[in-house]
Amino acid sequence: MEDTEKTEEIQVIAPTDKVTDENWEPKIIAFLCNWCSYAGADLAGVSRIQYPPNVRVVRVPCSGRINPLFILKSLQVGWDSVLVSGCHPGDCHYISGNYYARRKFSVLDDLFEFMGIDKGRVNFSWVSAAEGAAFANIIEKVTEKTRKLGPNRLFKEL
Amino acid sequence: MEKIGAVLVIGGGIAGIQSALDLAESGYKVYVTEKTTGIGGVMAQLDKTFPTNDCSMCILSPKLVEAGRHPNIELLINANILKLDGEAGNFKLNILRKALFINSEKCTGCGICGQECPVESIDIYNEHMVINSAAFVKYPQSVPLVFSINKDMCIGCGICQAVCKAHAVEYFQQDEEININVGAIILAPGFDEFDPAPLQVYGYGKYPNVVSSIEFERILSASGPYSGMVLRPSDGDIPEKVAFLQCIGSRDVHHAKPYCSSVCCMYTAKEAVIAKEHQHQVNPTIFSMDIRAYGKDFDKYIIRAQDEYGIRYIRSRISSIEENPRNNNLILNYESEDGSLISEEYNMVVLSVGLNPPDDAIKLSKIFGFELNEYNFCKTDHFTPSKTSKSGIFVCGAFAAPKDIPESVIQASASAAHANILLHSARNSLVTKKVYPPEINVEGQAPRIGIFVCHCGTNIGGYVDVPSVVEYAKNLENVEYAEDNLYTCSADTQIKIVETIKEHNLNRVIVASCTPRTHEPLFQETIREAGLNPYLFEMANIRDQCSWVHMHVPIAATDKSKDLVRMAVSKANKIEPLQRTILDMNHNVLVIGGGISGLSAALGFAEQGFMTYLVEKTTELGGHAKNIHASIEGNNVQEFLSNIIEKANKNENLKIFLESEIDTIEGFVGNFETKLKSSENKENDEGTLEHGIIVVATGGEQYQPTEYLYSKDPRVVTQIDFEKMLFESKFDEKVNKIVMIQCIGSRNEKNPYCSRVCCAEAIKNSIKLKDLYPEKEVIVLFRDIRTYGLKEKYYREARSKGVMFLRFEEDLPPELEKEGENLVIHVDSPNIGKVDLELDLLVLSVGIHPPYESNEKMAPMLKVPLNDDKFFLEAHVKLRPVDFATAGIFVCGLAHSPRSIDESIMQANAVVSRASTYLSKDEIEAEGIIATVDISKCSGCGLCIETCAYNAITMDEEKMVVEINSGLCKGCGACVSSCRGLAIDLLGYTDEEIYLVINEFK
Amino acid sequence: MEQIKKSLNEIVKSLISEKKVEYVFGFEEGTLPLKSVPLYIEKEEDIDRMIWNEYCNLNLVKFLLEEPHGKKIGIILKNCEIRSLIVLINENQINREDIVIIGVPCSYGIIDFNKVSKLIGGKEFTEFKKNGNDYTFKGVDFEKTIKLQDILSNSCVYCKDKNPVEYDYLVEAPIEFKTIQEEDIDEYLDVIEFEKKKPKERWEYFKKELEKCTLCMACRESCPLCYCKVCFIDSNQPQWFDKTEDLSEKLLFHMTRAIHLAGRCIMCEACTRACPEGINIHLLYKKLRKMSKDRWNADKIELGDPSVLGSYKIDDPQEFMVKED
Amino acid sequence: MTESKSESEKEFEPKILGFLCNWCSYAGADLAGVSRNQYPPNVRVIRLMCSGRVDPNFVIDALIKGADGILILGCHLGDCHYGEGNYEAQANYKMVDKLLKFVKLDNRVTLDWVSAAEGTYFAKIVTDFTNKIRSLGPSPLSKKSNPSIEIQLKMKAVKQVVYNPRIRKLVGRERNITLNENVYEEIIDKDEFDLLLNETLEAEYVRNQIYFHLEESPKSVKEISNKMGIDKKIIFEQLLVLRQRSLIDLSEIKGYSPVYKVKK
Repeated sequence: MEDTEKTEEIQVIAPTDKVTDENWEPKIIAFLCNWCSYAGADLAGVSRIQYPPNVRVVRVPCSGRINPLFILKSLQVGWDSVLVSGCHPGDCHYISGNYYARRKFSVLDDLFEFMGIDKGRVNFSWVSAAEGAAFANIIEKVTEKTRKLGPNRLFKEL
Repeated sequence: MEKIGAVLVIGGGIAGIQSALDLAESGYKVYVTEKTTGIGGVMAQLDKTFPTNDCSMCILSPKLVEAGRHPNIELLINANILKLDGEAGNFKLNILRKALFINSEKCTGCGICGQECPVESIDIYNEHMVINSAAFVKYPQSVPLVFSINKDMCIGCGICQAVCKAHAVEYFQQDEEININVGAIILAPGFDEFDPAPLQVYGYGKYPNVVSSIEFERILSASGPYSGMVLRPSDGDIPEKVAFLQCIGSRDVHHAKPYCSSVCCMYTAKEAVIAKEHQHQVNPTIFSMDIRAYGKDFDKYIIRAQDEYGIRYIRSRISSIEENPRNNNLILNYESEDGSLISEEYNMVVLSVGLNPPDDAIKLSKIFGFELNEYNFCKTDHFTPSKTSKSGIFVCGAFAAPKDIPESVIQASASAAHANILLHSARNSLVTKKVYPPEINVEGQAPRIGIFVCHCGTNIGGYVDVPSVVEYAKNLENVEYAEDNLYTCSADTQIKIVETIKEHNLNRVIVASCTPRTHEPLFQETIREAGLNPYLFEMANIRDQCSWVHMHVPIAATDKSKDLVRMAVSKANKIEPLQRTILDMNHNVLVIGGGISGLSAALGFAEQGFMTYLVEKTTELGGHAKNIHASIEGNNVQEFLSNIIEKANKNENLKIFLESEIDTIEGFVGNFETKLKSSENKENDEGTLEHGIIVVATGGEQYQPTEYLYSKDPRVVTQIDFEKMLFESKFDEKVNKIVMIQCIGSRNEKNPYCSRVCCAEAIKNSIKLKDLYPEKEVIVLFRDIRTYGLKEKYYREARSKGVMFLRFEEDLPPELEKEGENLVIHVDSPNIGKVDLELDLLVLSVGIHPPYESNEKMAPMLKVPLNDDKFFLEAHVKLRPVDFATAGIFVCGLAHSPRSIDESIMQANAVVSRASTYLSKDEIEAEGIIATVDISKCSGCGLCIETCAYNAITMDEEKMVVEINSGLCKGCGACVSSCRGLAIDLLGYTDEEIYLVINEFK
Repeated sequence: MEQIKKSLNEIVKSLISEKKVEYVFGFEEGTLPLKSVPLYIEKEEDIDRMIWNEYCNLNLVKFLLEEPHGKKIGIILKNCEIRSLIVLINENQINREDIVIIGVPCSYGIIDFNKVSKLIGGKEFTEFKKNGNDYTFKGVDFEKTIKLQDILSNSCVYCKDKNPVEYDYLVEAPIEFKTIQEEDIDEYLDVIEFEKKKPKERWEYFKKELEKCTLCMACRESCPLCYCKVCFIDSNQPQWFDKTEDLSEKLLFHMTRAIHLAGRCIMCEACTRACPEGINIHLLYKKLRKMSKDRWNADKIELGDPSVLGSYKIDDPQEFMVKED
Repeated sequence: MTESKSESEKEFEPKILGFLCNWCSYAGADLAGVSRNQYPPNVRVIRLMCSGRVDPNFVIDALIKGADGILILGCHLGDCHYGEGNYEAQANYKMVDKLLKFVKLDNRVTLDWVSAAEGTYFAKIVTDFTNKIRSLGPSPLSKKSNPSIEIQLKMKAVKQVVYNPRIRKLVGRERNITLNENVYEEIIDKDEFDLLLNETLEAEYVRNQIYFHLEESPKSVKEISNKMGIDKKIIFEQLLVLRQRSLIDLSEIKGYSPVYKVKK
């Protein structure tokens, strides 16, 4: 079933330089910690779990490495949304990096909420090295959410 | 006789891996043989681990990868031992490597063979619950990631050979015999799960909804057959009522499994909790006899399971299960504690199966010539718990007795310590340090980037337009060269990469292929051979993140690949060579505490020739063990103690400081300086001790009871007092009725933990009494009898000798009353209701608690944490049980948590091995990826110090700026992102590099 | 006020005469009406120039940051300023032992000149008169009387802790001080009210307000907690900010600054008062303090406290995380 | 032949498709013609170079389009013009036959051998087969029968099975591994192979059915089981395989039953 579909299905992706509303595809930047979430993405790969092709991954050692400025800057330069993912609480390879990360993320989250900025563009999650399907599922969710929000003009057409 | 600086480890489970890593890091060549085709053992099958609910694979896989790529470790998979010759220090082995039919040198682990294989077979890793192919890999994260053919299933169609672009399939591969020469052998063959099928009463194998606990573990796993949903096999529905039956194949004399399997109580609680977490509809009930939550923080877990997750515990042993054929539900009939008969219907039943010796235990013992014990576990001595009966052969993990992961890891290191002690003269003799060409100085050079894009057979090339990615890459900034390869990781491509770097003068290299988590070290190695610093390398993961997951949208997958390559180029333009800092390593050791743990550890170091300072605050060595006469197994503790003290006193490398305490400790791993403080009546002439390692063996204290008229009535004593009476013939023969009360000062609000040893103490003393005076009456009042592991035997012995056991509930403790001169105890037992017991002697089983004051003082001095109960808290509960997060500091014995003498010795030995990974080196090489601080920007606010889990950052009080100790930094970057002034950066993942990658939005 | 002045004089005098400190930081009358400037009191005769009133509205703690460590300095502070001092001590910027805190209980609070300016139509006043709570401002072509309550800094309106929490000397205050402003007003009322608005309104509000920002850095300069050697906005390698007129630059700056102040802001509102464009930027920081309280129960400011972003609890709330279905 | 409007009231006239190889069977038919051998007019012949050319999906497609019977004729074993093409035809037919048993259409397809010299035999085969089909009545898939949704879905599932490359490879190698030798230079027992093939076909067929049922609308194990009349345990096991292959996904949980949907 799967192999025949491969050749039958043709998908056209919008040229990346000119974005119009009709052919727009969300582009999402994902910061993944090396030890859990990146490994979870690898497992999704090895298990051939299909998910939307809209995410570009940036590998960092730990979710604790992620400065909120990375997230804000990503939105400013035009990424349609940002996904940040680390180890589940307790699983951090560096003992506590994800706990500090969680505090920073909640600040950012509340700030967005308070300023009335759509929070859908900033997504935080925990994905373990054993959660390939969960990773794919979260990518699907975030992509769908971003698609509904439309192109990121948050900091563009102010 | 010449000693061989190599060690063979049998078994690639967590214990075997830990031994191998310890020894490989301590300068020995290590061979690991593994029966199956991948290392990881049972831990790789687990979903979560108790009591922290850590994700098993998350914490295990870095160790697997490390073992897989360690230059001193050679993995021999699918291998069996045929023959052993020689003796301790110089063994010769004959090993059979069974054919895999796929050349593991050539196999890239791409998995196309498995996909194309027409045979649907079963998946052993997933406990037969889903299908797999005849050409298979054990599990997706397996190390080594090589496929093999299950010859029994294979029909020999030849398709896999046709589709394998790496030409790795070799149908005529033969079994191969190899010979190796090692100095020591470590047995870590693990355990087999008890097979409940022959016990027909539980209907396992007959009723679909009766599963074993290991199957349930796979059900819970996100990568398991049900994707982590709790479903029942008969119809895929969520089972509301799930019954867990404990002690299946444990504590069961009828089925020749009389011992306790040690881990089932906890893993069952964990499985119940996780099931509830995964599916809120599930309501677990656990049927158990005793709840044996004896380990560190275990009881808290059980309490949480009951209070927070609403897990129901019923004290009963189920005798049989029937199926309701209408709905495949299961009917459980049982007798409740008060004797009434109850019948309940459950949607699913999980059998908590026990741990059996491995099926090849007898074979192993014959080949190697070591003895097994009565249950076919490996026989060990109480005081040398990791040595087999044969010299030079050591044992660890569940093969010595059923045990959990941290205890296995402890014993793994302990057995490695024995190998260290045996072979230290041959250390570094068989490990070869690879010589690389001198590094090319690329400073000031403009980046010249070379890109290698991998087809991975058809794994990438079949979905991503690789040539177009190459063309695209050629036009990116500073890209000098780009090409595509069928397999970029193959041996011939490595040669090609080296040549290309030279030919085109490349100074940055990017490989666009698979995941850097497994392949980055390989390519870094390659570019080092071309004279480039290994950090001048980047990877774009276009397989795991593009071709494999966007198979149906090839154009999008190609676009994404281009983006990932562009982002990698962007980062590569800024990457700089990184140097690993070299720190001096002082080879002296400071051991704090002169009890059995401290003594054992100190001797382990001294016997390897390391100068060891042993600091004891009292006037004599021996610690708590001075009060213990015998172990429950009947071993003479005093004799052992005096032997070990004599050995310590005689050893030239061991310097003992009695009546001394630590005044100050400064420095870090390899470079500590300590000042001692002696008690008033002793002169201090020691000055400053310089050492590279610290061992905390500060012990525990006995709880001083205030309850039950203790110290008010002479007829109320502690177990230690009672033991003294019995063993020193001071027992008053007029005493006829003895009552013991367990859990005094343990498992209560103040000390919520179990003190672990008191049940065995009570039973040991009861048996001793019965042996001396069979007519005396002993009643033990208990909450749970926790004679875990092989100690269960003595619980049975006590009962057979007439010792009575009566259970009480925590909220209805026995009450002692003085009626005139007589002592009467009122008990309200769930078994028999209220009874009054007259007694002549009341023995209190008092618990162990940490020395609160001294621990509170010591912890900040060492910059190491305490847990809620004020015991020292190790770096990782499961996999780093004797390490602290701060490098170079270790913990063992009661300082860690309550434990018995053999367990303390094991931990002390483990510390020796862990510390030897440092001590074996003249200098320690720190990580290249570390944080650095720009002091011109640092305002000294100290936020980074707070966020550092490794105490790598300190404040320069003079300049009021921080300093980062590159030897302690692990490179997580938590400090970097918290610095408001952007004064810290993380080499290898700098702000600028990430900024540029972010800016690659197009 | 007189009683305070008297008590203050005595304390300062004893500190100077007994050489307990090298000097005391206080205020003197500025050259413009209703303006105070900092005063270094080194000699007893300087004490006569010292003033203490509702327009002593600079945070003197900011000046302490310039002083070298190891120098004993006295400083006259209200509680809001003491809070900032505590944070700075916790963050190693100031040694507690170097500082002699003269704590002054606060009455109504201090005047926000942005409010004054608004009420007099942005005109400049050259004279003013005070009669009880009535303040009369006179300029070239106008005269206007305003009630004190209407020109008090918002921080003072919502202030709940008017009595110093940390001090070496406590100025004696009249008994009625304790009864002033004890109305039951939620200290986060403005945040709560703002939160009730629709997201779009909130966004429009910030857009409109921040449009006015010129990145003049007055908020940063006035903030007692801004002491970085190089501010992130000025960083190069990478140059996170172009500092263009683009609104997104301003948004990013203010959001990042807010994150830097999360759980640290001591609610003195100096930023808002300092803003030449009258942007109530303090609202953001106040929101994050409220959040620290709600989320982590971390809104107390005490000596030796861990910082909010440098600590954690294992069970910190995480309802905002995306979960798989 | 002229058709009259009232034909449906008369005896049912089946529509039969004949795949004939060029070298033997077609020549046999020619001989029947030359010899004026009479046989019923129901067969429409498609000439192919070899019976090995008859792809299983030709047969399935023809049935889906409403053919009442299919006749595949090739050279006698050993006589193939191309060597072993008719053995291929045999292997393919075996698979098709096994599959059609699932939908009870197996008796509408026949494979036989006719040589160029067997004109009479050709006529007999056609006559017998036409009579047999006539007695069976119209195919449940023909327009006359107004095919039910169930049978259409089942056929769709069958069609997917024959498209499955794993199964095609398996069938393709059957002769080699059961008659000559496999890659290990061993011979696999024919029964053992048949068992494997049967299991594989059935599993794939069940999975495809489940998939198409879910394509219609999301369903639970119980709902699929009711629709297909197959035990819940089997349905659940095959659902897991589909999920593992990332073809279906969880849709929601209704009470205690997970509901699945196909993945887009």
